[in-house]
Amino acid sequence: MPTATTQTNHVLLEVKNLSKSFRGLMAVQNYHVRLVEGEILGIIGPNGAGKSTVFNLFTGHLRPTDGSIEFRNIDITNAPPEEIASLGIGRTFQNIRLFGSMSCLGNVIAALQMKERQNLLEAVLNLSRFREQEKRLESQALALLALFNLQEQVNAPALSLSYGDQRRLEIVRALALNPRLLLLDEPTAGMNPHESAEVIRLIKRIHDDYTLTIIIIEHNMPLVMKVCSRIQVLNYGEIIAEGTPEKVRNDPRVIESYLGRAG
Amino acid sequence: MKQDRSTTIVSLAGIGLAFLALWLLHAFGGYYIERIVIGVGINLILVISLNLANGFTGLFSLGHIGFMAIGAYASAILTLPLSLKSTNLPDLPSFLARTQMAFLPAVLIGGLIAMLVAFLIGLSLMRLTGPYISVATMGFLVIVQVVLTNWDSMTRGARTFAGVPEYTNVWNVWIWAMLVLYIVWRIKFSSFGRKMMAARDNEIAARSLGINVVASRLLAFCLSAFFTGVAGALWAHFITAFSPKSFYFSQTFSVVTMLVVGGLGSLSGSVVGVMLITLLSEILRNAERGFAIGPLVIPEVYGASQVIMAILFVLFIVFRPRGLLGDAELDVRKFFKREKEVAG
Amino acid sequence: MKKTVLFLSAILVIFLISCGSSGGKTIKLGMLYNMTGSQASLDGPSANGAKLAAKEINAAGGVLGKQLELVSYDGKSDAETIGKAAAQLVEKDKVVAMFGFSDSDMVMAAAPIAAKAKIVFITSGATSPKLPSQVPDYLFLSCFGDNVQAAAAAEYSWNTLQAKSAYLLIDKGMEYTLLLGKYFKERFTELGGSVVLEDTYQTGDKDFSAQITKLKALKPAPDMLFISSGPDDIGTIVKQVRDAGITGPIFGGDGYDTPLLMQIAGKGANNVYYTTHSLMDKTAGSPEVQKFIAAYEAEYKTPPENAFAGLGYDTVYLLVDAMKRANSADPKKIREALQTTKDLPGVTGSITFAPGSPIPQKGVAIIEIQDDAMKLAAQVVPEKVPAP
Amino acid sequence: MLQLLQVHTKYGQVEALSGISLEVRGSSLVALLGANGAGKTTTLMSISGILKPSSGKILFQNKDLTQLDTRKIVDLGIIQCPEGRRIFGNLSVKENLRMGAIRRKDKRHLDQAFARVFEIFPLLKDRISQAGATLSGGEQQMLAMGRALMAEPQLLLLDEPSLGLAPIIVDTIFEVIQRLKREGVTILLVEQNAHLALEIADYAYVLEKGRIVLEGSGASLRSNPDVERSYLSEVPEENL
Amino acid sequence: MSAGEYLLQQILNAVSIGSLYALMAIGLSMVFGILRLINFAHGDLIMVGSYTTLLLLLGGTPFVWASLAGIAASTVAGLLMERFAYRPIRGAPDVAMLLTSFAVTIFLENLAIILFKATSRAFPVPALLNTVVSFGNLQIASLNIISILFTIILLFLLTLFVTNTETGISMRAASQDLVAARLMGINVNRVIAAAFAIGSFMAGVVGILWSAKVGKVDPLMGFSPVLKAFVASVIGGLGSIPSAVLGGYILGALEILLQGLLPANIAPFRDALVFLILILLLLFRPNGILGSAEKEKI
Repeated sequence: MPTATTQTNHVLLEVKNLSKSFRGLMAVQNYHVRLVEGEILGIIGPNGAGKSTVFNLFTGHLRPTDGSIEFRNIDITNAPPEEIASLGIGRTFQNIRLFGSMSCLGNVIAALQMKERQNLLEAVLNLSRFREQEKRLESQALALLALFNLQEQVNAPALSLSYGDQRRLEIVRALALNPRLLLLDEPTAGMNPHESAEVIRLIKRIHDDYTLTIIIIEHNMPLVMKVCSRIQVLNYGEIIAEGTPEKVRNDPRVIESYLGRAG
Repeated sequence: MKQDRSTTIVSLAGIGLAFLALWLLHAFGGYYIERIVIGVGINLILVISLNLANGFTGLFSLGHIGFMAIGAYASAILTLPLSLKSTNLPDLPSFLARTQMAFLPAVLIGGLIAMLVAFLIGLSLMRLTGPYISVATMGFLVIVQVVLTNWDSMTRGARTFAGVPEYTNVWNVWIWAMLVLYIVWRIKFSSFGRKMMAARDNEIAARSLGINVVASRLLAFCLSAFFTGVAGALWAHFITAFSPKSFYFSQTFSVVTMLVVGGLGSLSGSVVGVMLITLLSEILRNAERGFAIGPLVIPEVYGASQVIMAILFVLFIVFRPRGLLGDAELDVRKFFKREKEVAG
Repeated sequence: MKKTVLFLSAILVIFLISCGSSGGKTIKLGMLYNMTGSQASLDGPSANGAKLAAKEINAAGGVLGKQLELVSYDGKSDAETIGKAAAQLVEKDKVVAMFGFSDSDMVMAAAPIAAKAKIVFITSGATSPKLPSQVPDYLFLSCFGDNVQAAAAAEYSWNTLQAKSAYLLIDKGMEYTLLLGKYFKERFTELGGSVVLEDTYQTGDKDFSAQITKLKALKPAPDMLFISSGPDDIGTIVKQVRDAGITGPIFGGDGYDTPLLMQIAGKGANNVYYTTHSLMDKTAGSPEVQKFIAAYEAEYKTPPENAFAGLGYDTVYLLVDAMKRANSADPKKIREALQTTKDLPGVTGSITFAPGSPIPQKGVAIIEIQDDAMKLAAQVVPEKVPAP
Repeated sequence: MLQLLQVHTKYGQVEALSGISLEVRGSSLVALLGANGAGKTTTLMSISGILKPSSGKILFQNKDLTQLDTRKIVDLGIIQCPEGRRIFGNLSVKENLRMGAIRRKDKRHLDQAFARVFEIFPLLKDRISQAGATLSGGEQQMLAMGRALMAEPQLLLLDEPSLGLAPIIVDTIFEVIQRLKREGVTILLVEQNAHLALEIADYAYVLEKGRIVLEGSGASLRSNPDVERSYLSEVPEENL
Repeated sequence: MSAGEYLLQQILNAVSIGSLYALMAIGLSMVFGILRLINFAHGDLIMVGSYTTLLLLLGGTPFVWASLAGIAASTVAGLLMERFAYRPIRGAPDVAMLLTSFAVTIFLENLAIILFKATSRAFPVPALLNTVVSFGNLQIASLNIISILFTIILLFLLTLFVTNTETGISMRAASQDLVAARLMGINVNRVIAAAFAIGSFMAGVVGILWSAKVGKVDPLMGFSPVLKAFVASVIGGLGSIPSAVLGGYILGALEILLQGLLPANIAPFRDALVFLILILLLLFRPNGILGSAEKEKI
């Protein structure tokens, strides 16, 4: 696509004044972000700071109390999750959400197939177009799984995978949606340093290969610093600092409320 | 999941064998066996279509027998001989009073009406989950029951709807059964089935992939209602006389039991479940009339078959809470392979 | 996998063994009743009555020198099961005639199968006059049609009770109650009476307070209540009606013919009238009835639970009479003899089949409950019977 | 006091613990560290008898707990304050606390137990008749700990007490933990906040994928470069 | 009878039938709260209690003693049901549990048919329960007054029990979080058994009142009450006692008002309307009127 190169500086996501309260309690307050295509944004902050809530607002799983979200110049503030997904936002969840009884392959195909409409009659009659489609989906899924080193577990039910594999499978599934924006909620949680590094390397790679825009919620500070071009720090639902990793690292407010103990 | 030629051949061979068995039964089995075989075929359609709705989407409907009733009444009204219509259903709307349809279109229309009703109620019901969907669909069953009982001009109310032509036979039932089995099997291994099962396993994740959960449940529910309606129509032309109370809770329990014994989500499980329960209940039904083993005489105890079935069912759930097959499928190829190994 | 196959084949073997047929030197009659399920409370007493009759007949030497054998299956109130059972009776047990059921659904699930094998089916309790036309030649009733008893009730109400207005409560869940109510209304209004309110309930309802409150609000109060109900509900309804302070006459059909009515409603049963086959009373009934009640009590430790007991009893005698007159247990001859039954005495009245009619001509007994006792108020042959 | 010997536990179809052996000495504070899914909670649930180990032994004062029912384990003096607090939201604070003391036979001393809990967490006394669900996160954590203390346990199993709490409340909670330790309660602490945990722990184990990969005194682990890299550089994790 | 009196009479009717539904719904709801089991066989406990009472009455036992024994029999039956049918399958999928309760129903009903025959039997009611009290133009059967009184007393006692006794509080704790309850050392088996016992006790009481109202017993008598109780507890919101009570009275009112106010040609559709209202309610309040939105955490 010739436009792809010119689009690199286009605004992909524009969030203004986003707020969400649960029974009067402000979980997110005045959150804003303007994301340019190709960026990797990191969101950090202590527990209960509202990071996952921000993701849930982006993907329509929660309705904001106030504010607006625009994705590719389309207002998605109150859109349902399925519509937002079809516009090109893929995500993973903090507490892993796989299709437990389905195989790894099934999990990935379930996402891949969203781009290819199937016709019920063709499926029932098992026409060659349908068979080819299924074959194509399967080979694409296998390739993606192999990329994340899951080729051994292709036919195992998702529920039977180890914790780290489940996390990786969830990333593969989100990626299979072929999204423009990928939201990763603690992608390395529960992995040992070695595995975490591998996943981060893969994230960078898919970012480059697929020209993806990514937002990562992470606790692994060194890794966030390494991979993100920009970082937002959330505390009590509000952005307390924002900027390049260096800037954030040296922000006194961040040190006080968040990094203090680690530093 | 892989589709290759050998599967097709095995499936074809299986279907061929099934029909050969049917022919043998038909030729030598007599009327009693024939009735059992027809009954199994109809139950197979009911259980498989219930599986499509309940096993694939995880929404446990207790109201499917309502669709069966709709299919049965619709096709019965359409095929009733005109002479009987004028005496038994004098208040029919004139276009119906003048129609006497052939079997196949009537069955299809019966299924379609059931599907239409499913669509209308499904639009709202498919948003419910857990025990609430069971309650709501059970409510639907009660509503169907009440409407059939009181819509005198169409259904004769609570009175027996008799004189339905006896069109159903072993052949058309089993062609339908194989067809339904095949279609649902194809759905299970297509994008439609994956959407249903994804939404069943994790609704939130499914929505985050862009799966329209309500739509995919609705598809399952409507298709399932269609097949259930077809089964109802076949049943109507098998039994030939019925009333609204023929389609109520005891029917519901028996179909649901077959489904759960086989395993929710497993089509081969449904087949096994239907056969097993049918055989077992036939044996027990005959045994409860009393029998003698040598000097030991067991007197007739009516109700004993239900009592024993109930105990067996509880025991079964204790040992296999997910049914015989869970949601896995019997793999015919694997079976043959192992046999070969043993033989070799 | 292999275990499953083994298990299934083991079951199949047991199944095939259990299907083995038994032969014998008896005359076999197929008896089909619902011993379990929703219909069981109606059918159970009929089965008991029939078994009692068979026992008496066998004690007296049987029929045509052979013992009578009632081959019975439980219909389980399920049409599919009934169909299978009927097929078994035809194929495996090779019965010469069949009888049973108190409900037309159930009859229709079995009778066509009997007819196909050219065997008669007599229903002991389904009173729909339309029923026999569904299975021409092979389906007989051993009781009168609902149109007959409803007409008798209407005429008696109009002529003897001098009722000009009636309140109608109909169970919408049963063919019997629907037809009875319909025919009563037809005949009663034809005579000049008016139905001031028609209300309904569903079989199995237990609380009638809403209907009763509505009834009490009627001004002026109707001269009589016609409550078309089955034996399981009528006691409860009468009790609740009387509890609400309504004392007027209550009229109904042979569904009332059960001791439950007086047991449940107690004093409330006074001023209740109903049409039935004969006065089922241990002391006031006819000698046949008294004998029957005594025998039934001796056998089952309980008086006949409802009118169906007597009907089941008479049905067996009806078949035996036909066999005796035909001097054969051949199904075809039984059918022919059955059609010419004339003045056969029974506990539910004497049975005569008019040529071409499979519904017996029986007089209608009108029973009145006063002073905590039943008595025969009249024996009526209705002047005009609504068309079925 | 408590010994785990080669404990294997399955969680569903997955083996969550693949041979855990650890030891908790009397009156000490032992920390169990590790990432999400490493098997920390499974370890505690196995000790409490909610999950039954498929093999291995769990000994408490030389008594085998493996086949015991949870309530018998509570009777022996082991109580757990579970992850995510899991207080009874519809029950009042007082009722919640009563539930903690449900296995105590000597109901006469119940008042003393209440007094002790209110002394440790004075906030709870003000909320005594309020429903648990209406408390804030920090108060709920206090209630959960107070509830466990009502049993006057010999061994307290604490699962992620700092989870999702504001730093200032975390400080309070950890002060209480240290106080309990001083008062002689043996504590097995599961914590993601390795800094905090190692600061107060006498001994610690590091779990990874259902196995113990490291162990040592709090101080020695703190200076261990592996631990430093993979756990101390990490900040506490959120878990809704 | 004036319009006002007519309405008042209907309200009385609604309250008295609603009381019975409420008592039934409590039992269903308590068990559901802890086990997430919809116990269809709950209705058959009514049958067990009523038959026990009847048999004792026929044997000459005074009514009070016979009823107490009947209630005890229901309670024991409930406990046996829990021990032998539901405890072994604890943790099975919801559907399997629901079906097991169907199986228990089939078992009990057919056992009753085998033992007591399928035909109805009259239930002799003492005169005290069988009189009519008049207030002006209003008539109310003494039985209805007693039903309402019993319901109030039982609800009061139950409230005391669940708020003041250790078992009662444990029961509420267990219905909130079964694992946390176990961790505290709560004897979950005992708590579940207690929930069954209380529910079955209530069913036993309903059994006596119901049989007295209907005047007879039969093996299938439990089906219609359990269906009503089921609807009642869902209307209120499954799982809590106050919502079960509320649901019971709403259902009672709904039934009576529909039957009383609808024109005769629509009145037969009463049950359909009740269920239609139930379905509509579920759409707008998916967890019943009092049910809290049990929203899944994301």
